[in-house]
Amino acid sequence: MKQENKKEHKFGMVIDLDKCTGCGSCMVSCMAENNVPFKEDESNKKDSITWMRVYKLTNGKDFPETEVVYMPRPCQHCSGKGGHGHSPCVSVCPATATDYGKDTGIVSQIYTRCFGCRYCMGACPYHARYFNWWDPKWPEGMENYLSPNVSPRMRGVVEKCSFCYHRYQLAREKAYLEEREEIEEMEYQTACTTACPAGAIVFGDLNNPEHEVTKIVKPDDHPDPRNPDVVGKSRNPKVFRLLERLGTNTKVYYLSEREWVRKAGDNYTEGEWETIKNHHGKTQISHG
Amino acid sequence: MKVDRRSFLGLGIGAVAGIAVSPVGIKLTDDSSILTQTTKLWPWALDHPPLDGAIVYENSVCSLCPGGCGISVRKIDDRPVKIEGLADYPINDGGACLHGMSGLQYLYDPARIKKPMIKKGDSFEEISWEDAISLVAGKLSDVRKSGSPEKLACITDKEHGSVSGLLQHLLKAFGSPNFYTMPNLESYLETVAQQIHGNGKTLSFDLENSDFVLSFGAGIIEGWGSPVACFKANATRKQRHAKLYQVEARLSNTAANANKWIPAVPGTEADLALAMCAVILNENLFNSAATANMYAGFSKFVSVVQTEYAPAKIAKITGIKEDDIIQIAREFATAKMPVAVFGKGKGDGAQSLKEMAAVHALNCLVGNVNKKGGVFVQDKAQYLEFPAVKMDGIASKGAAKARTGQYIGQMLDAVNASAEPVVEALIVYNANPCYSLHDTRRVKQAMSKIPFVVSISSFLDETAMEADIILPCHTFLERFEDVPSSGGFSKTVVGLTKPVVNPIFDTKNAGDCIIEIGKALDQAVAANFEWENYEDCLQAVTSSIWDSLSEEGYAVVSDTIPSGSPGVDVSFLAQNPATVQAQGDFNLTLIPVDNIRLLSGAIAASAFAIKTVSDTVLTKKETVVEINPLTVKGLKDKDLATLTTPMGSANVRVHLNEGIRPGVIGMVEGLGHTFDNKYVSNKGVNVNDLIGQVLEPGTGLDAAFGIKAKISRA
Amino acid sequence: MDSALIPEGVKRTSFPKFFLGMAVVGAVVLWGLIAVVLIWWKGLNQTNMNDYYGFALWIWADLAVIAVGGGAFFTGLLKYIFKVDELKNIINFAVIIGVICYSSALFILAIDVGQPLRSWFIFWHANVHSMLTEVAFCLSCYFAVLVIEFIPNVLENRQLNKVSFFHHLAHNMHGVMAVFAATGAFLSFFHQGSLGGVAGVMYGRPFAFREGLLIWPWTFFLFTWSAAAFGPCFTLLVTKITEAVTGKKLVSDKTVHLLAKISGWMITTYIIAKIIDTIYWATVTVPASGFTFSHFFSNNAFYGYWILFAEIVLCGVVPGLLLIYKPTRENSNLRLLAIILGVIGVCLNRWVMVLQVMAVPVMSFDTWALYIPSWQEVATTILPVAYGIMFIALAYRYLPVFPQEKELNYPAQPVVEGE
Amino acid sequence: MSAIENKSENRSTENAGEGVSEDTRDDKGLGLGVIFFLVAFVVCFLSGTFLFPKLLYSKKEQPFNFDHALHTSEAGDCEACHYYREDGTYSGNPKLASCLDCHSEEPLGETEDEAIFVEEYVVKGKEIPWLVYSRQPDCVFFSHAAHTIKAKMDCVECHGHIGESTVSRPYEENRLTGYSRDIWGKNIFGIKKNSWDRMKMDDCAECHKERTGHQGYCFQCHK
Repeated sequence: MKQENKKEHKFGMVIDLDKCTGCGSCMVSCMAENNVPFKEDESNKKDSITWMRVYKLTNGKDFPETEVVYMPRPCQHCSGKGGHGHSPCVSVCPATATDYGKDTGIVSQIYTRCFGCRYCMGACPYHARYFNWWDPKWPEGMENYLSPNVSPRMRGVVEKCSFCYHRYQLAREKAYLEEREEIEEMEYQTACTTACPAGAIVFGDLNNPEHEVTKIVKPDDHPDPRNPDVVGKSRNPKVFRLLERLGTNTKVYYLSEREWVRKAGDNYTEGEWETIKNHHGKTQISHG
Repeated sequence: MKVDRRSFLGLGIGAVAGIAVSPVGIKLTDDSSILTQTTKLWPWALDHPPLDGAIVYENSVCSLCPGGCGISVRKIDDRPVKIEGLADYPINDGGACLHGMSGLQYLYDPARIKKPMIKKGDSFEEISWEDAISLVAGKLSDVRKSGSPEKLACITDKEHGSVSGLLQHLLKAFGSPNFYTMPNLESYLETVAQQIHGNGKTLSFDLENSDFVLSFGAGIIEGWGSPVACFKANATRKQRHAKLYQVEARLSNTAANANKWIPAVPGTEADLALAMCAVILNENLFNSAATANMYAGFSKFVSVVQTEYAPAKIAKITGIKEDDIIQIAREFATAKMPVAVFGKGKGDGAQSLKEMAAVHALNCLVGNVNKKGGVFVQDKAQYLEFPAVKMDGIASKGAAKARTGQYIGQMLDAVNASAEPVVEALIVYNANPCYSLHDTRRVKQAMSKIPFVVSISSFLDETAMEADIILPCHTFLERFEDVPSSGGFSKTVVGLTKPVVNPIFDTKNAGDCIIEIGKALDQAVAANFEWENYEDCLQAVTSSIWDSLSEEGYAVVSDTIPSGSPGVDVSFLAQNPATVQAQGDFNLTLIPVDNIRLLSGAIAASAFAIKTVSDTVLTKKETVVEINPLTVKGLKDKDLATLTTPMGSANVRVHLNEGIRPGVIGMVEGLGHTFDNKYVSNKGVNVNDLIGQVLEPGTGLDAAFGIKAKISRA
Repeated sequence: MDSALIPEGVKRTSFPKFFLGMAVVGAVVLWGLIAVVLIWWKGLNQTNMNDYYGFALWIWADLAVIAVGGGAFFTGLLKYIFKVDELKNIINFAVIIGVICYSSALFILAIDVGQPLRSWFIFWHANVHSMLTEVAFCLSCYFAVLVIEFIPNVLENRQLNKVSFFHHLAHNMHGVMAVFAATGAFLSFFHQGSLGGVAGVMYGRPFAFREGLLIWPWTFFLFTWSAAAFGPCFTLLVTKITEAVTGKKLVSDKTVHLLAKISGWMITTYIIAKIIDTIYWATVTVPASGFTFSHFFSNNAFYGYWILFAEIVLCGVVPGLLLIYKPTRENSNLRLLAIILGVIGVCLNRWVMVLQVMAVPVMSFDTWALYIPSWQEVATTILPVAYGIMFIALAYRYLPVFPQEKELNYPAQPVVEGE
Repeated sequence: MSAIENKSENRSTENAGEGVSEDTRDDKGLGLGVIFFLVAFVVCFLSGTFLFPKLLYSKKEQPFNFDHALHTSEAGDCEACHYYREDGTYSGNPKLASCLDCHSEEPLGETEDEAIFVEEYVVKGKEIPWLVYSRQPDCVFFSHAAHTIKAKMDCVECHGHIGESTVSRPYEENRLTGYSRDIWGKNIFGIKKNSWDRMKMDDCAECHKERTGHQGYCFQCHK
């Protein structure tokens, strides 16, 4: 019977920043899918709950050399230093309200367990965690559109992107019924992925070589010789991760042809980028 | 027995110990733990968790914008919970925009009108549907009886579709030529096609196949045309190695995503396009087979372009280097499948015919007309078959009269200019002219001068508030409607919007409102409304495609490249029409900015959409304007400033941004609503309050691309 | 009026004057309590905290009071374990300050959480890997120990002590106090340390993150050490203030000099360790994640190198040296300067390790997040100060806190009952 | 503190004589104290064990009696009514429409319950507001398919022999939490003899640990 957790998945995504248009579909799809509340004034982005947030990055150059790129940022689902599941946020939660699912690689958040100490938010450098500063309230009647698959949150707890875990659950229900061992790649896709009109987001199991995301990212499971905390570095020279050098080992990868965009993904001391930029995973794969 | 202190102590300790070894402690602790997690006690949670049930999906078509995307509505039993793009739908194939996905918020929008309402003094009172319809019919009958049926006018969003068709049917039967639409991309395409290729034609662009898109401000990923289709076309560009060059004064999302940003001075796009024509002609880069088709005005066009639009001269006007103009023109002309696209922003704002024709002239010169990856010239989609209108004498007389104005702007001007009411009654459906047209004060003034305004609307928006009677209609999730694709999409697809939920309030389908009004009018008019209801009508008028519509949910009317090379008449451009200038004499130019996350047409953005709007666009209750740091000395980022145009002034925040041409101020469209929805309204200013109408000489189009302005620290 | 409660052989101010003073401080407490009610009723939206600034003013206050309350455990450790008998003259007061600081700290934690009614989940569903769990456990246990340490002093109230049970209880508790002191020291070592660990383990925040020993980052040890070093400074400072307010000499110079000397050496050794830590962090840890040292102190309106200088040199090295050098230590003005600087120094350190951590941008496209606390936050942060004043005033008036008070103030006079 | 210590020591030596006489009084008091202790202990323990659950839970009757045994003999096994939908989700209690597959406005039997069912629900087209004994808290996701199809568990393992019951026992609702008593279990100490006696998270974890080697991750059961 010991089979349920035999197969380990590592769900992750790669977002093509050259395709992303900054349209915001992913943000709204996420909010509608996950019962995210809204309030009268959402213009202060530091207290506005958007599990998926689209950042606007500029290359800092003067007119007309200015360039802009949009960067969607869901929870990065860090697997922590060395990929052992000690995400920055998971290990600090005093009440076990968040954990790292080793079967999926997804970082959970249990709203009914959370008591709102916000330590996880402090520990997350991506600002992917949000606090319910206010009572979530819907205009009269609008609570009728809330989905039963995601618990609505209450005031005073932290929430964040779950990689639409409920969709994984629903896909598995179907697979169980049909007595299939595995779910298909397309059976479990996050709400942001399916919504993206540009097809910029590719989601799947990074442990499954057949999945598109793995084909694009080509993760190197060996520790990075330059920094043993880093695992899963992409072998694709156009792919990077946010703050990879901290050893958070995120499972959200980004793809861009533009060098300045790739450089913006992390911090580099002066001149360091030039020596580091061509370093991609252990085995260099030639790339057309 | 002597009860002393020790006995009490024993009693106490015994009681505590007894309770301690009983299950009370552990049970109560556990229950308290659960209690604090439930929604039972606290005001900070929902009363009831969302009910679970069977998941069902229903397909429909979104009609929030002209895009016409297929949607899949996920329901839990009877309750819709999520809208997503419909896979394999010919327009959007699975993708969806943020507005469509927030569609459920419109169902329960706080500004929804729940019952028919009549204006009493300054406020509205609810009335019954029977009273409302008979009241409207009574007023309209009076207009008709007065012998001037042409004094009934009608404003809606578009010319196509059966509801618009019903309105036109009603006007014709009634006897009025005064049918108006809000400015929209489809009608601009038809205007240009008519000017250059002749009557009954329209244009579309094969963006998904073109290898070189030269866009003159068309916000291809800002909501231009059929937004999701454009997103998809743009997304495949990377694989197809296709290029996108964007001419635009600011670094819009489209410009940012493009291979090249050409930041021309706003309002000089026509000059730039004609200069490129000059380069193509000078360097013999044109397609001679194509130019052979140019039957009218070609030689004059050539000489005008070569003398008046020499790249060196135009470089000074547009701010684009001569070399760049030449280089881009060469790249365009030598590309395999080039296409030049017009229609600034979402394409539904003010446009100049000169500019649109000049851009299209580029297409005609390189000859990529009716070819893959180019521009398609085809007949207007005619899938509706309304029965011929039976007109009585009054109707024939009225319908033969001249329209009150050529376009909606002139009609409103005529109303304002005349002491006598030139329009006695007005029906507005799916349009918000009091918000969306330039110089909204003028529009509201005209509304108040029209004695009887009927609004058929789901929301109490700016225009509905000006109405005398409001007939509340279903939202797109509660109604049937045919939705023709439009806005330059290369295929012609008609989708069927279907109700996915029972009406939440006491509303009707807009089509039923019109049919019921028609039936309630005098017999001569009523005879034209023999359908039982709108569904019956819809089925009848779409009979040619109904089977496909009802079975597939959509019908593809045409998806092939039109054959033949249409004739080209460039005589309009050959006259070298004047370029429209911005109104006023301040030093800076204010331009409206279209943002995909906002809506500026008949429907306002939802709470979710507003939530996604950047803080560099909206901060608290203030619109944030973009200006280049070089534009005004002494202004700092986030400063509060006063922006003044000839139309008035407004307080705004400043966002210093290198992504905009110096001398230009960018202000977003879609803010500054004033109706009753705190999540959406009373945020920022409506840019249309600050920009006035400027009519293009000769064409009568409102072509105000912006307005002169000044800005200073508040 | 309340003369029967006042310890034997000492004078206290008149009751109306005392009452007036208490009323003034009580008003401040009331203001704080109003803010607390608002926060509990309406939620944390009453603060100016946000998703970037999830830790704010009162968390700093929390860490600061725990740090300065460290005088209690360290003095206890010296007195009961290392048998520095001289410190018996100040241990009562150190314990009282400890009780105030730790009760305030627990109270602040109770208003800080979003779901106060679930705050006990930290025990019920504890995650033993979290530094905060360690903090909560040790903090609560140590607070219990402090209360136990304080009880004998309460029982020595003139009226309570007349009850023979209380009298004996107080006596017997004194006998076992060493056990509690040892427990307290052990618990303190852990919770002071884990408070440092709270910041140090956040490897997503390069400004806070420190390498360390086994599971404990260096900040773990630095926090414990600094609390032991600066805690006595705070004890001395409060003693000095109490002496100034009462106009009496309450602790002999000998005791003060001894504690100052110990504090001085602790500060000096701590600051050396802190300097080494800072240099290692700046030259090894920080560049490894791609940051430069200057990143943390530039491009914003508030945080500059000044804060580093103030914390380490002005409020670290200076007081350390002033207190280890006998002439400056025994000069009452310079000693006062040193202990004031010391208290500021440790508070600054806690500020930096909590608030600056939240302010520093980590992603290359992020910006500094500065915030200004709301009045509710200010009121709830001042509340413990006012509460502490009331607590000390009551304890001083009704309990024999300072064993030396009689001999230092009324050496030859016959005992006079207070009014 | 030494001054006070000294003082205390002095006093205790002074009172030494008194202490002895107190001790002799203690013996009698202690005896009575023990009796009081025992009485209080027993009373409190018993009320904590027997009275407390009565206070904690309120009893509610089902809308009408449901005879599971009869239905299983007529309609087949559990899945005849508690079936899986096509997407693998579990349908829970049948909707009225399912009942109408067999029932109609013509009563199928002569019981009073059948009469209530027909008159109150079938005729009025109203769903039956069953009180679900095993309803889990709102934050819980439970996959029936994972258990009965994948892991091939029997319904009885968690639900006991409810399928053989002929009467619907009263539903006991926890006054504090609003949840069913079946979650904690009938035994107020939380002791279980059978696998279906309790349905708390710990019980899930215990079984998971035993059968899969891991107690499971939060998201497996929480939403």
